[in-house]
Amino acid sequence: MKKVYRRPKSLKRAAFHYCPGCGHSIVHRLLTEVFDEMNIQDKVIGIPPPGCSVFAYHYLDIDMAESAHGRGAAVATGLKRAYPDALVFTYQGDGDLAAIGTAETIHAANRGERITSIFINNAVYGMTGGQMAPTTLSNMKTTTTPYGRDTRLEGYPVRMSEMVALVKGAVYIERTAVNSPANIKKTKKAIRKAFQAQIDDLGYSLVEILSPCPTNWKMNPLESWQWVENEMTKEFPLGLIKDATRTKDSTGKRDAD
Amino acid sequence: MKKVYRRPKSLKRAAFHYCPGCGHSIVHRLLTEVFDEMNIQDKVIGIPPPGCSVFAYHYLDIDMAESAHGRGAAVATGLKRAYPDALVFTYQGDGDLAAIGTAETIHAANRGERITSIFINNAVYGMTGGQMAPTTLSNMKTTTTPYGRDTRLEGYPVRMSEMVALVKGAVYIERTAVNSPANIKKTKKAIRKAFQAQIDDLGYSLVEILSPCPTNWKMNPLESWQWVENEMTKEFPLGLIKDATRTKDSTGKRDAD
Amino acid sequence: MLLEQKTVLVKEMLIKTIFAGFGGQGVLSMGLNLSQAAMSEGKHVTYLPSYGAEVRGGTANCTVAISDEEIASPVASSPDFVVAMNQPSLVRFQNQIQSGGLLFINSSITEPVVSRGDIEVIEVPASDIAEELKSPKSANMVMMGAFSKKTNLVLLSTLIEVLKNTFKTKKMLIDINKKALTAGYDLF
Amino acid sequence: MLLEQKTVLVKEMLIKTIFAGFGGQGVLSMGLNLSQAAMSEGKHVTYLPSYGAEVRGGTANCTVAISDEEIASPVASSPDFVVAMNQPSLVRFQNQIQSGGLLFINSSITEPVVSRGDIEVIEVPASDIAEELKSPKSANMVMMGAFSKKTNLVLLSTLIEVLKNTFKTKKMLIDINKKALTAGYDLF
Amino acid sequence: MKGYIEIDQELCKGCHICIAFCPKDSISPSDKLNANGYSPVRFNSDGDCTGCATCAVVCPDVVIEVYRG
Amino acid sequence: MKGYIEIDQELCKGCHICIAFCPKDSISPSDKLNANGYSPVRFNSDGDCTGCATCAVVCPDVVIEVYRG
Amino acid sequence: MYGNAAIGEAAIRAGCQCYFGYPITPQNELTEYMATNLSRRKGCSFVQAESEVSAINMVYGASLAGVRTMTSSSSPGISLKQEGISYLAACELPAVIVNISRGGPGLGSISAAQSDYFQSTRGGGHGDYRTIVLAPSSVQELADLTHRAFDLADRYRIPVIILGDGMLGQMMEPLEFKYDAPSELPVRSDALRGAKGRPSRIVKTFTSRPTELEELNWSLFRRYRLIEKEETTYEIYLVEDAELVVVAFGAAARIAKGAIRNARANGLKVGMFRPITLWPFPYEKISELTQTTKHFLVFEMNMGQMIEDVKLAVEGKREISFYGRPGGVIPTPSEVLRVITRLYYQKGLKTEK
Amino acid sequence: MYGNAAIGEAAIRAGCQCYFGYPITPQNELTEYMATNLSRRKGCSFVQAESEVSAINMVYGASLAGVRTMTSSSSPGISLKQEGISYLAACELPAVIVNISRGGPGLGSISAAQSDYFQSTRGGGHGDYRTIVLAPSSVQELADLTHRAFDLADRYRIPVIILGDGMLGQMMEPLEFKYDAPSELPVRSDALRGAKGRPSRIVKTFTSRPTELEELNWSLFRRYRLIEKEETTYEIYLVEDAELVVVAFGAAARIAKGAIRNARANGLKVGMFRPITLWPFPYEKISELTQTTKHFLVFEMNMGQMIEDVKLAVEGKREISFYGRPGGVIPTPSEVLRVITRLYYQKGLKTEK
Ligand SMILES: Cc1ncc(C[n+]2csc(CCOP(=O)(O)OP(=O)(O)O)c2C)c(N)n1
Ligand SMILES: Cc1ncc(C[n+]2csc(CCOP(=O)(O)OP(=O)(O)O)c2C)c(N)n1
Ligand code: SF4
Ligand code: SF4
Ligand code: SF4
Ligand code: SF4
Ligand code: SF4
Ligand code: SF4
Ligand SMILES: [Mg+2]
Ligand SMILES: [Mg+2]
Repeated sequence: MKKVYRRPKSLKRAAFHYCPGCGHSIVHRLLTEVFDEMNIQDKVIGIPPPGCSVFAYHYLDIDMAESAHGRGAAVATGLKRAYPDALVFTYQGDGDLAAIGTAETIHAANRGERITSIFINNAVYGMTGGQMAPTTLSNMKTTTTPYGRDTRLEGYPVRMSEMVALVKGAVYIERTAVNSPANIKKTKKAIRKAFQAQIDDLGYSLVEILSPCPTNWKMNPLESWQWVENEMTKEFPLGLIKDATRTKDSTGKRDAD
Repeated sequence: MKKVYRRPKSLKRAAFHYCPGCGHSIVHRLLTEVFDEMNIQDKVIGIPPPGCSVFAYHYLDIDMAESAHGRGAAVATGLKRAYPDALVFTYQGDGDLAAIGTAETIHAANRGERITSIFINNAVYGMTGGQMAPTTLSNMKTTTTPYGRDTRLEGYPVRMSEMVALVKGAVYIERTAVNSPANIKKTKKAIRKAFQAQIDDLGYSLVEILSPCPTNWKMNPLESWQWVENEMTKEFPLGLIKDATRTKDSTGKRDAD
Repeated sequence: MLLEQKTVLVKEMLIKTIFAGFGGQGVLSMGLNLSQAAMSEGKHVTYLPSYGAEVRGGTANCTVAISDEEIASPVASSPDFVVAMNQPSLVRFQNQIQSGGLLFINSSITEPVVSRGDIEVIEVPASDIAEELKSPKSANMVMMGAFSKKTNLVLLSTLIEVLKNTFKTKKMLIDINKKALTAGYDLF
Repeated sequence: MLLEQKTVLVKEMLIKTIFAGFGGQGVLSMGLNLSQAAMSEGKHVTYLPSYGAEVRGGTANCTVAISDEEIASPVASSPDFVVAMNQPSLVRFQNQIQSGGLLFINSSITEPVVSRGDIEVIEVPASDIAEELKSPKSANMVMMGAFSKKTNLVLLSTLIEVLKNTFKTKKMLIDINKKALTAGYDLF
Repeated sequence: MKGYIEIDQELCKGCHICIAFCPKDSISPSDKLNANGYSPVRFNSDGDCTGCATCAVVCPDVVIEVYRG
Repeated sequence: MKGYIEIDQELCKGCHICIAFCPKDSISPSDKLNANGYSPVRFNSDGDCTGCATCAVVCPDVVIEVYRG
Repeated sequence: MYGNAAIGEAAIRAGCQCYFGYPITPQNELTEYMATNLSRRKGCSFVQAESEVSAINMVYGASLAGVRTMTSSSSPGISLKQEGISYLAACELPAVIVNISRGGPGLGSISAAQSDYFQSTRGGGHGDYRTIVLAPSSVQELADLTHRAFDLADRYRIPVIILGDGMLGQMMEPLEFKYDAPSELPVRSDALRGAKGRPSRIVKTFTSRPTELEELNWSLFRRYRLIEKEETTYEIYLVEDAELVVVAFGAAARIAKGAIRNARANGLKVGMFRPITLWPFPYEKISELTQTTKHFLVFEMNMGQMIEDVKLAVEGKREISFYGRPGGVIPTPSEVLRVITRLYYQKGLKTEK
Repeated sequence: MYGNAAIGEAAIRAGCQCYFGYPITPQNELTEYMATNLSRRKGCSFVQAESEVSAINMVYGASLAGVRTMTSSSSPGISLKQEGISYLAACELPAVIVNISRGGPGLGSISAAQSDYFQSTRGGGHGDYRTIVLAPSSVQELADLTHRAFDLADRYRIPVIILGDGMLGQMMEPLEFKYDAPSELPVRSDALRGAKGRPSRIVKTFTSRPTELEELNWSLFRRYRLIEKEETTYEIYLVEDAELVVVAFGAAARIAKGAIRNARANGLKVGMFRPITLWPFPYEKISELTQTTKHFLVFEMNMGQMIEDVKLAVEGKREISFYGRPGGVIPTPSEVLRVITRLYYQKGLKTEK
C-alpha cells in the first residue's frame, strides 16, 4: 500500500505542547503543508506571538523570531522592509492581534505591507489561563468575566477581520475554521491564497481561523469542535471577507476597492 | 438693536493661539455653545490631546485634564467609570485618534463607553509641524511625505469613523466639517446629538470634523476652507455614518445593529 | 563537617512535599488539604502551585512547606517527600528527593522503577482502591490517607476536618472522600 | 570687582544676536545669512531657531552666536544685539538686551517705545524702504544691511556672497536682495 | 441699516474668512497692523448688513458680535 | 481492507477527534496510558478503513499516517 | 489565600474603587480576583483593558476623578506603562501599580525575578520623578503594604509601585486582614468632577515656559524629600552583633533569612537588612551599620541592581560582595548559606566563641 | 546643518538602511530628513510608524533581517519604547535609538533637558540589561557618535542609545562628515533571511527553564564587562591642576566649559570631566581624579541623576556638590560661573598665584 498521508517535511519531529483537541497544531500542520507544496520553506520567516503558540518555532522548520505581545505586524513590517525577498508571516492569537495589537494590525494592513497574518481566534486568552478576549462571545464565561461577558460593560465580540477589510492596503481576508475535515481543507486553501497574495506583491493578507480551545472553554475536545460550529460561527461567519487580489495589479497603483 | 451673536458663556476670554483660519477654534466655540444650550458646563469634563489643541483648557471654561498622546479614550474610560455622573469627552486630532490611539479608540467604542469623542481631522500632524497623518490624502505632500503620499509605501487615507462604526458599542457617528456656515451649523448639531447619546447612557459617540489647517497645507485661510470642500470631502464624505440611538434603549441590552 | 551536621539539625524542623500528577488527578487539592490541615495544627505553611506555561502540558504540581518557624522559601529543590500520581512525575521528581526522603507512588498506573537506594518508596494502588470505592476521582484522597499515616505530618482527623470545611455544602462528597482517606490510611 | 571685569573681558569675544518678528518676515533667513557669513569668515558659529509650539502663535525668532572660540551655549538670555521686526518682538526682547547692547527696530511698523537708557536703539524703516524698492518681502535684507554696518560683525561683501550661494538658481532674487542689503547699509 | 457688527480689532487675525462669507459685502480688509501683527478687518457701516450673523458663525477667532433689530 | 493507518502511540493525546470523524468506525478508544498520561486510540484492523485520510486531516497532533492501495 | 488574591482583597478593603488590568502571568489571579470581587461591588468598576498602555491611562482617568485606583501587571507590561507612570507622577495623581515581576529581559520567563529594581526605583519613564516602591516579602505583607500603598499614594499624591514577584504572587500563606472594607468609598477633594459651584480646574503639565515646569519639578522634589524623611522603612534581623550583614529585599530576603538562621546555628555572626521601601531607600540606616558591620553581602534575584544603592549608602567604608541569580532562578536558602559561609571565612570574620 | 539633520546624514553614511519613526518635537527634523533622503535611496526604507511602540518593533524586525536600522524620538516616546528596547537587548539585536530629549515628566515641555539619564543608563525597560549610551555635546559629535553608534551596535550586538536634547537637535554649527555612504549596505551574517542552505534559525528569549534565561543573562553580562573595558569614553578639560572639577555631559558640558574658561580667566583652578559614554560610565577615571581634585561639582539639566554615578565613582573620598536646572530650562554659562565661583570660595579652594 502507498502512504497517502505523512507528516509534512517542514514540520519538525517534536511532540506538540498543546492540549488535546487544540486547533493550534492543526494550523501549524497546514502551514507546513502549504510551505512544502509552494516550496517556500527556505524563504518564509515566521513571527509567533506570546500566547499558547509562543513555541511555534519548536515545530515549524523555518526561520522564526519571537515578538512582543501584539507587535507581530510591526515586527513583520520591519523585517519585510529590510529584506523584501522574504515571505513574512505573523502568527497571532485574538488577544494578540485584536486587543493589544489592534493599531499595529490595522496600520500594517493599511500600508499594504506585503505580509500575511495567521489569526487564531479561539475566543479567549489561552496562554494566560482563559481570560476574556476581544472575540469572547456575549455572555460567555471566562476567568475575567466570571458572570459571563456583559456587553454593556465589557463590549461586544470584535470582528477584527471585517474592520481590517475596510483599509485599502488589505487585499485578501478570509475567515475559516479548523473544526471539521471540510473546514480544515478550506483553511489550507485560504492560507495558500494569502501567501500567494504576498508572493504577487499585492498587499496585506489575513486568514482568521476559528480554533477550538477545549481547556479554557471547559469542554472535551469534540464538544469544543462542535461549539465552534454551533456558537462561534454565528458571531463570526465563515467565508471570504475581502478579495482584491484580482482587481489590484502588482504595482499596487490601482486601488483595492 | 439687539445683540444676536455673542461669545458663549463657557468660552473663556482668551486669545486663541491657533493660526488664522484654523478650524480648531471654531470647534471650541461650538462645544461651548452646546454646553451653554444644554446647560451642562458644570458636568462636562474634557480631555484635550497633545496636538495643536493641547491648550484647549485655556479656552473652554470646564474641568479639563491633559492626556498622553493617543490615550484620550482610555483616560475618558477611567474617568467615566470612576464618576459616571460626569459627561466626558475627548478632543483628539487625527494623529492622536487614528494613529497612536487606534486601539484605545476602537476598544472604548466597542465597550460602549458612555463618552464622546470630538475628532478633528485636518489631514496632518499640525502641532509637530505638518507630518503625514493617517488621514493625509493620497499624493499629498507633507514634511514626511515630501514627494507626496505614496499609497504603495505609506498606505491610504484611513477612514477611522467607518471603522469604528463597525463595533456595536458605538451608537452615534457623524462626519461634518467647519468650512462653511452650513457645515458649521451641522457640526454643532452633531456635537449636540453626540452628547445627548451620552446623557441617554446609550454608548460611545464620535463626531469627526474636517478642519482646515492653512499653515501646514501651505494655503491661505480661504483656500484651505475650499480645499476641505473640494478635496477632503471626496475621501471623507460628510454625513451620518451610524445612528443607533433610536434602536438602542438605555439599558444597553438591545444590540446597536 | 560540624557545620554540615548543624545545618541538617535546623532543617529537620522544615518539611517540604511535592505533589505531582496529571491535570485531572487533583494534585493541587492534595496540596491545599495538607496546607490547611497543617495551618489548623498551628504550623507555618506555604503552598506554591506550578503555574503558567508549565500547566499547558497537562501535568500539574505543587509544593507544600511546613515548619515550626517562618518559612524561607516555598520552593523545594530537594523535597523531603514526593507524591507522584503518574509516571512522568515519578521520572521528573525522583532524583530531587532528599536523601532519606519518602517517595509515594500511585502504583495502579505507575511502574515503580526507582533508581536510587537512599529513599524509601511507598507504593499505594490509589487509583485501584478508588475504583473499588466506586469513586475514581478520589484516588488523590486515598493517597492522602496513606501519606498522613506514613509521614505523621498531620493527623488524619485534621485532614477530615479540612475536608468538611472544603465541601461544606456537598455532604455526599465529604462522605466519599472521608472513606477514601480512611482506606488509604488503613493500608499500612 | 576684579572678577567681574575679567568676566566681561572674556565675554567680549562672544556676540549673540536675536532676530525676531512675524512668521512671514523672514527672520530665520536673517539668522541663517548671518551665520553663514560668519562661518565663511572663519568664526565659530551656532544658530538656534525657535521651534515647536512657540511657532504656532505666528511669531518666530532665532539666535546667532559668533565667537573666536568654541561656543558654550547657543542660547542668549542676554543678547548683545536684538533685531525686532515687529512690536511683540520689541516688547518681548528689549529688556533682555545686555547693557550697552544694540536694539534694531523695524520702525516702519513698530513704535520705538523703549524703556531703558543703557542700550542704543537703531530705527530702520525697513518695511518702508523695501516697499520703495518694490519688494516688500526683502525688508529683512534691508535690516541686515543696516545691521552689518552698525555692528561690523561681518562684512557686507560676505553677506552678498552668502546670498549668491543661497539663491544659486534664482538670479532675480539675488539682485533684489542685494539691492535691499545695500540700501540698508547705506542708511547710516 | 438692519444690523451691524463689532469686530475686536486686537484679536482679529485678518484671515478674511468673514469677508468671503458675508452676503452683503459688509466687511473689508485693512492694512493696519494690530499688536499681534495681524491686519484686522473692519465693518462697512455704509453697507447693508442684515445682521444675519454669518460672519460670526464662520469667524474662527470668535471676535465678532452681531446686532440686529 | 482498502487502507490502514498507523497511530503514534506515544504522541497520541487521546482526544478522540479522529474517532468522531472516521466514516468507517475504524478507530477505537483505549484505556491504557502512554508516558504522557494520555490514552492513545487504536486502529481497528478488522473495520473497513478506506484510507480516506479524514482522520489524518483532523488529528490535531499529526500522529496518524495513512496507507491506501 | 494566594499572594495575588491577597493584594486584591487588601485593595478592596483599602477602598479601591476602580481596577484596570490586562492579563499577564504570573499576576493573573489578581486581575481575576478583581473581576470576581470588585466588578459586582456597588460603585466599583473592573475593566480588562485592551493593553497595559490603556490600563495605566484608565488609572490616570480614574485618579483624575479622585477615587482610589489600581492596575497590576508583570515586567513587560510594566515597561509599557512607563509613559503613563511619568504622567501620573507629573500630574501628582495617586495610583497603585503592582508589578508581580518575572524573568527578563524580553519575553523572558514567567518565574520569579527581581530584575525590575532599577525600573521601579529610578523611573523607567522620562523626566525627573520618583514613585514610592514597596517590596513585600510575604503574603501577609503583600496585603499590608497594599493597604499602605493606597494611603501613601493619597497622602503624597504620588504613584506607588508594589514590587512583588511570581513566587510571592503565586504562593499561599496564612494571612490576616487588618481592615474591613470602608462603608463609603473615599474621594479626593481635588477631583475633577465638573465645575459645579467652583471655578473650572485644569490638570496638566505641558507648558511653553520651561520655568513653569522647573517649578513643578522643584515642588515634586520638596515632597520627595519629605517622603524620604517620613516614610523610609526597613527590617533588621540580628544585625546588632553581626560581622556580616546580608542586604536583600522581597522574596530574596525571606530566602536569606532562612540561610541566616542556619548560619547563626553554625556560629556565624550574620544579620540581615531588608529595605521595605526601595524608594525611599534606607541609605541612612545602612550607613549607620557600617560602624558595626565588617562586610556586606548584597543578595538579589538579578544581576546586581540594588547593590548600587547599598554602595551609595556605604560610600566605600566597608567592602560589599554580591550574589545574584537572574532570569527567574529561585535560589535556595542552603545555596545562600554556602555563599555566606564561604564569604565569611574568606573575609576572616569572627565566629561566636 | 541642524543637529537633527546631522544625525540623519551620519546614519545614512554609516549604512543605515531602515529608519522607523514617529513625529515628536524636538526631533522632527531628523524624521523629516530621513523621509526626504533615505526613502529614495536604493534598497533603503523609511516608515512613519503609527506610534513609537510600533516604530521600535519595526526596528526589531529590520534588525532581525541583519541590516543597520534606527529609530528616534523624544522623552515620552522613548518611554513607550522601553518594552521594545528590552526585547532588542534580550535578543542581542543591534539597533540605534536616538533620544532628543525634552523637559519632563509627563507631557512636559519641548525645551532641552537631561532628565532621561536614569532611563537610558539603568534600563527603563524590564529585566537585567544594558544599552550603550552616547552623549554628544556638539553637532559635530552628534554626527560622529551616530556613526560610532552603528559600529558599536553591530560589534557587540546591542542597542545603542544616543542621548541628545532639544538644544543640540535644533541648533546649527559647522560640521564635517568623516565618512561617505558605503556603496554596499552591510548585512549581518546572523540575519534571519530564510533557511536557504542552512538549518532554520530561531530568535527568542522565552523559556520555561529559568536556568536557560539565567545563562542568557550571564552571557550578556560577560559582553557588558567587555564593553566596559573597551569602550568607556570621556573628555577631560583642564583637570591636571584643578581644585574643582565640574562633571557634566552633553549640552550641559558645553555650557560648563564656557563657564570654566571664564573661571580660569579669573584664576580659579577649575576643570571639567565629561563622560561621552554614559554607559559604560567612566568610573575609573573619576576615581583617579579624586587623588588630585579637591571637590566635584556635578552639573546637569535635571534634578540630579548622573550624580549617583559620580558618587559611585568617588566613593566618599571627596565632597560632591550638585547644580541642576530641570524642566527644559537651559542654564547660561555665566549662571554656572556664578555657581562655580561661590562654591570655590565656600570650599576654600586655592586660586592661581
Ligand atoms: C506586554 C505583554 N502583556 C501581556 C503578556 C501576557 N500574555 C501572553 S500571551 C497573552 C495573550 C494570549 O491570548 P491570545 O493572543 O488570544 O493567544 P492564545 O494563547 O489564545 O492562542 C498575554 C496577555 C505579555 N507576554 N506581554
Ligand atoms: C508619545 C508621544 N508621541 C508623540 C508626541 C508628539 N506629538 C504631539 S501632538 C502630535 C500629533 C499632532 O497631530 P494631530 O493629532 O493630528 O493633532 P493636530 O495638531 O493636527 O490638531 C504628536 C505626534 C507626543 N506628545 N507624545
Ligand atoms: S489552552 Fe486552549 S489554545 Fe492553549 S493549548 Fe490548550 S486548548 Fe490550545
Ligand atoms: S498648524 Fe494647522 S491645525 Fe495647528 S493651529 Fe495652525 S492651522 Fe490650526
Ligand atoms: S451680519 Fe451678515 S451681513 Fe452683517 S456683516 Fe455679518 S455676514 Fe455680513
Ligand atoms: S473671520 Fe474673524 S478673525 Fe478672520 S478676519 Fe474676520 S473677524 Fe478677523
Ligand atoms: S483513513 Fe478514513 S476510514 Fe481509515 S481510519 Fe482514517 S478516517 Fe477512518
Ligand atoms: S485525533 Fe490524533 S491525537 Fe486525537 S485521538 Fe485521534 S490519533 Fe490521537
Ligand atoms: Mg486566543
Ligand atoms: Mg491633525
